[in-house]
Amino acid sequence: MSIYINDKTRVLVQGMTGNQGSFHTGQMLAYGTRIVGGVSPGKGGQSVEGVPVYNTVFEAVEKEPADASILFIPAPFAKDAALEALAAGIKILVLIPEHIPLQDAMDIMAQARQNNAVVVGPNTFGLVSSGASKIGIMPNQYFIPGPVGVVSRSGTLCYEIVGHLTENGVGTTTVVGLGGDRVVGLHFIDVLEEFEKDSDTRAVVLVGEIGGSAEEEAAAFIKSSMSKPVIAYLAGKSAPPGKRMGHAGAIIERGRGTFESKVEALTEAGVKVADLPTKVPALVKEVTDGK
Amino acid sequence: MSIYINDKTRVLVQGMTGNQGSFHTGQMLAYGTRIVGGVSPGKGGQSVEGVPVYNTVFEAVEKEPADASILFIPAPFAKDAALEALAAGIKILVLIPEHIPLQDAMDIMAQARQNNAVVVGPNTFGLVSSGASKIGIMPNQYFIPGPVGVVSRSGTLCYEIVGHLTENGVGTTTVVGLGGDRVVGLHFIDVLEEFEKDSDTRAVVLVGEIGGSAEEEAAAFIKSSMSKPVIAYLAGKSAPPGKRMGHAGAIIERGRGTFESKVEALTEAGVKVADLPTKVPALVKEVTDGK
Amino acid sequence: MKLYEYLGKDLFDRYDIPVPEGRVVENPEQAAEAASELGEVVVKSQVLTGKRGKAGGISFASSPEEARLAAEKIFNMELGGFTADKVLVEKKVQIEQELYLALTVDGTAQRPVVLVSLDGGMDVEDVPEDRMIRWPVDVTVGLQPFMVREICRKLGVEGNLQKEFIKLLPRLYKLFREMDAELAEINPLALTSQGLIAADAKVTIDDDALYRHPQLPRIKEKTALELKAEELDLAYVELEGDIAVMANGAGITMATLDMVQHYGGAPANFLDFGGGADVEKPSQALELLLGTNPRVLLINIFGGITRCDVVAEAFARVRESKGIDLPVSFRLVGTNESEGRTILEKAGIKSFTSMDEAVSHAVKLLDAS
Amino acid sequence: MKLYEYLGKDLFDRYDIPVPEGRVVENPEQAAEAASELGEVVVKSQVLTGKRGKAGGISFASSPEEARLAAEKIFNMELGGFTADKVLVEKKVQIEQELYLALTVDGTAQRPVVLVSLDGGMDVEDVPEDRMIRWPVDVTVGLQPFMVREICRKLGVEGNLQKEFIKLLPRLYKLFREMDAELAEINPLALTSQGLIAADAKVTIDDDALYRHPQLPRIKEKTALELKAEELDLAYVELEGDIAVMANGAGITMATLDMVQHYGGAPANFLDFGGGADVEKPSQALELLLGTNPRVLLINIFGGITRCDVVAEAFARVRESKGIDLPVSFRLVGTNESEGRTILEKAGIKSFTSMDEAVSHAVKLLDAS
Repeated sequence: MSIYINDKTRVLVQGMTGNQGSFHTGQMLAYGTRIVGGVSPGKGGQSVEGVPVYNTVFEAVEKEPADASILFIPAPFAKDAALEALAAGIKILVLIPEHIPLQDAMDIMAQARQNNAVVVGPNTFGLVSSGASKIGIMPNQYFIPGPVGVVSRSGTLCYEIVGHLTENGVGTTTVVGLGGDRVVGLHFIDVLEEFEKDSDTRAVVLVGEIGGSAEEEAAAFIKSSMSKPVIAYLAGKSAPPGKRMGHAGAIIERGRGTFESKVEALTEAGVKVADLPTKVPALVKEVTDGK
Repeated sequence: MSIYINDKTRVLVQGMTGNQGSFHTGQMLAYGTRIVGGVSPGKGGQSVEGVPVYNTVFEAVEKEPADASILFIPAPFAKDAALEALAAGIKILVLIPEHIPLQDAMDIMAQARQNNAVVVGPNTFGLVSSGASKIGIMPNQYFIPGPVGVVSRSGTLCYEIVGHLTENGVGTTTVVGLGGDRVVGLHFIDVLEEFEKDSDTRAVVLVGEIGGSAEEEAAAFIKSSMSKPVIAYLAGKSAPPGKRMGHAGAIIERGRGTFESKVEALTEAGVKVADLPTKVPALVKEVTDGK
Repeated sequence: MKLYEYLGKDLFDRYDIPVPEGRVVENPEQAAEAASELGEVVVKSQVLTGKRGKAGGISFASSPEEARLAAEKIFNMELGGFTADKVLVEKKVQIEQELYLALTVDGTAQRPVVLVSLDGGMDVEDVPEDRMIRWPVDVTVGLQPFMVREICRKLGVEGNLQKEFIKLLPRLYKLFREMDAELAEINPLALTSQGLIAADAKVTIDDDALYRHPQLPRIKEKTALELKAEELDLAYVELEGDIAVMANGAGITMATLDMVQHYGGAPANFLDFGGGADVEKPSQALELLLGTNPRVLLINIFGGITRCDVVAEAFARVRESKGIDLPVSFRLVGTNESEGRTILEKAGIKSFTSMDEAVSHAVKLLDAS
Repeated sequence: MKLYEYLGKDLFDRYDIPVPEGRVVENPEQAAEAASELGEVVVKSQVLTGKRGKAGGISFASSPEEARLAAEKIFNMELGGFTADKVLVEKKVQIEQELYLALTVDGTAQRPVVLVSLDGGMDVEDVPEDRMIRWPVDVTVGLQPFMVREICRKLGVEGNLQKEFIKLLPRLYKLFREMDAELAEINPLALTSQGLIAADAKVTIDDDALYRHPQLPRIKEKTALELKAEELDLAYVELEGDIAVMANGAGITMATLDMVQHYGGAPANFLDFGGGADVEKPSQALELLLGTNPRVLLINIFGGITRCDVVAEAFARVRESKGIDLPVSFRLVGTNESEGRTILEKAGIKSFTSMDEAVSHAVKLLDAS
């Protein structure tokens, strides 16, 4: 089982003819994703990995209805492509690009709210319904079906942890990358709420990091509204205060959003916080074994 | 019975302390309208006809929840007041002012669509649920309960016709003024759809005029989707082509929207078209008597 | 308010919409001078009437002397009842294809709508529906490049022309929104080797939003009476008959004219004085009507926001100050009806409660006069 | 990109937000000259560090000579590691009250948020929540006057000050949106007898949107290495330890540093080279790291969008061209892992599959070196 997407989800790839777009179209198809079309303005009529390419999203959905779209579009043009997808009725939008201007991201989110669409990202690896459908750029081999839902702010760190789970024979229901930007579509609590409702998810792994208040908000939600066990790992324990560490969100400001405040909030909500990525599988097994 | 509003509808008056606002607050109260508050920035703490005045719509609805708001606000400030009402959760907005800029009207309608709110007007006399609630500026004495729904593009002409009905002992369920501007919230077909659903409405009177294509669209709707009898009166038979007659909509353009095309479309849809306002009651009685 | 072509093109230029190089001139000599700078030119009458080209208001000239003669002819020409004060002399553009582009208001959709056709030029009204693309724009989204690409797909346009449209359309949309236009039309939109150029400009500014644009000149192409009416915020149109009509509300005024005709009369005008609780408005409306020397006066008041007593008061006042001696048929019902009737009775004026009676009485008065 | 106060105030001025009259000067003599024109002045160091006032970077002067001396002192002063190239000399404003106003991004609401307080000035961080009004703005609606009235109601503000806010806030919002600001802060916003004046300006422009603002100067207050890294689009921060760390992704880089510390080591830097399929990026990142002369190099790659073979290729290439002789601990898994491992093996480099092993090996290498 899964949240947001499943093996029936019909997916478009915007920017399919580019380097990244064509490579990951191949990877997603290999994973089993049901890709129904690609969009690259001016490249209509071509095909990538046997999938037809259209000039506009409207043209694509006229030919093949689609539920979701993943964008491999350079940041300056991403807003236009995202608005196009929303206007054409796409309800799940996965924004891979980084460096999308903040004001553009806010414009995209405003339209997504109006259209009741879910936006994953920007600056995300996407999401995967393990064994069923991958709409993203994560390496295929680590995402095997199992009882654990994973939600993460960072990409590679999430692969690391899912890799450890896989090595230990623990598969995943759905893995969602929220994206590393200051304005993103989904937050921890949105995804936790879905996992709580998903009958196949028996435990959740939350991968957070310093900066912002998303982990503290997640802790409050877990305390008030979650019955399923949550395991967390947080990056940034060793980060010096005030240094900017890549993600715009990962800035320690005014003493809020520190490693300590997050660990405290989560622990207080009953979440077990692993002190190394390698220790996550054991904690997961503790709460899922015998259940 | 009624559509859109009833005797439980809680009404705010924006611009209550002005000349028009205070006069019509009195008139509406006399009719029985449940006015729960007024809004006039800078006049908070005053009262009009015993109704408390607040500085902002948010303040008003904090004190007294409201469903509808009627605006007596000068055109240049009407957009701001309308957006305020929508932001504060008002679901029925009656825009009395004329001369609201077109671009402002389009901005208001865009927000109303997002908020699933009904906008009556601008440049309307409002609407009245006969005997229960009047949110508008029409003279009280002509609007008595009865079996006929009335929808009109023009104001005084509508009073004229409702007046004739009343003289002939025929009352109304709801009377709706669409408003005379080029961009208005409700169109004939929206209101016809509601009348069709309203169990107390046994016949509908449509008061149209030359210009635009609203009557032709209404005719198509009546033909396809209405079971109840519709009587129409149309103004502008004697209008010379191309002369602008007050309402921005009432221009005969390119041969479309003529008196003849509208009469033809309505007649073809089974609507009886009265050739004088005075002849409406007899036609209404024909279709309602004995039913 | 319709803008003259040269003013529309000034706006286009301000919004980076390409227009031909040109000069606005006020006499034939200046036209010759402009042509000596610009080379081959087109000389265009600056009047607001349509079909200006078919009526001879546009000439080509390949020398300053030709331009002088063309301008002279145009300055002396009457077009749709108006003569031009100004003439636009523009560098002639080598047009490969005439396209059509407009932004206007779609009342049903409650949105701005883009209209684009590859078949621009004189007879654009006759372009079949499937070759005239309409795209309503959600104002909360704005006109985005993807919409233009989609319009281009429907038109079968690709490559450079698509790029030109992607640049041009958002600029026209911005003008339309920011300048409170009701219509911003380019016909023909000229496809040239240098890209798209607006060969004409029809821009209408929303009268209700003019206050936001103090920098725009106020253009008035109306009769003196209509100008006066506009100044007083009255909706007034001159007609051919003898019965002056005054009512409150456009719909009922139209219905009153219809009824005058029904009873065999002919209205002298359409005058909707709107409404309101102010005595000035109906007084001014009455004074304006009296200035037209009608044979009969028909007043039809159904009070709502308008109060009967206020209109009666206005009538009594004007009657006393100006002396009304023509026959009057007065209908008065609605808000404060009895107060109004009392005022009229004091002034010795009989009034009707029925519109039918008042109108048929007016026609009888005319026949008797 | 943070803007110097004077550049922020230039923007304010362009958006009709009142600022004190002032001059930007580059030496004490110019400061004296400015003061002779302006009268009583305040002399402000143009550095990007916070707490400039408390650190002595702001002085008042009531004569040109005093201004000269104040500027001299400020030009020689180090503030947060930087010295000022420019000083702003401004006419002194008679402040009745210090208010606070800012626009920034509310990530949770995904909207711009207005922050307003009547308790502006130095210690605004300590203002209690109920005296700091937050109003998230729906971008499809924009900042409308009614929102300002509502903010004013919550602040208990009426009359003239409310009118001033209704003028000012939409202008700051417009600047925030159009200029791609992440932050547009006025603290203090000075209430004077002439109305509201922006006594300070803290404007940060979104780096990702700088390409839309070619007219803005590019401001760089970073170390040479950080500048180089920025140029290469690498996220690089200098730290105090000896183990150079390079990884792909901010989260995993942070986690790598955490693990280095966990095993008793100390990282020399944070370097996230991002990802991508290009061999240039990791090559440049490696070259940059080698330039810092670390004692041990730790590379942690979990391939996703980044391909293992590309990073291995980059490493082999740089190793050959630059000659890497320091101890290396390399971890490599993910996309094209086996191709990558083959390249490393050919180059005689052993690699790990486990992050734990690679990190603890790096710490051991340090201890051994």
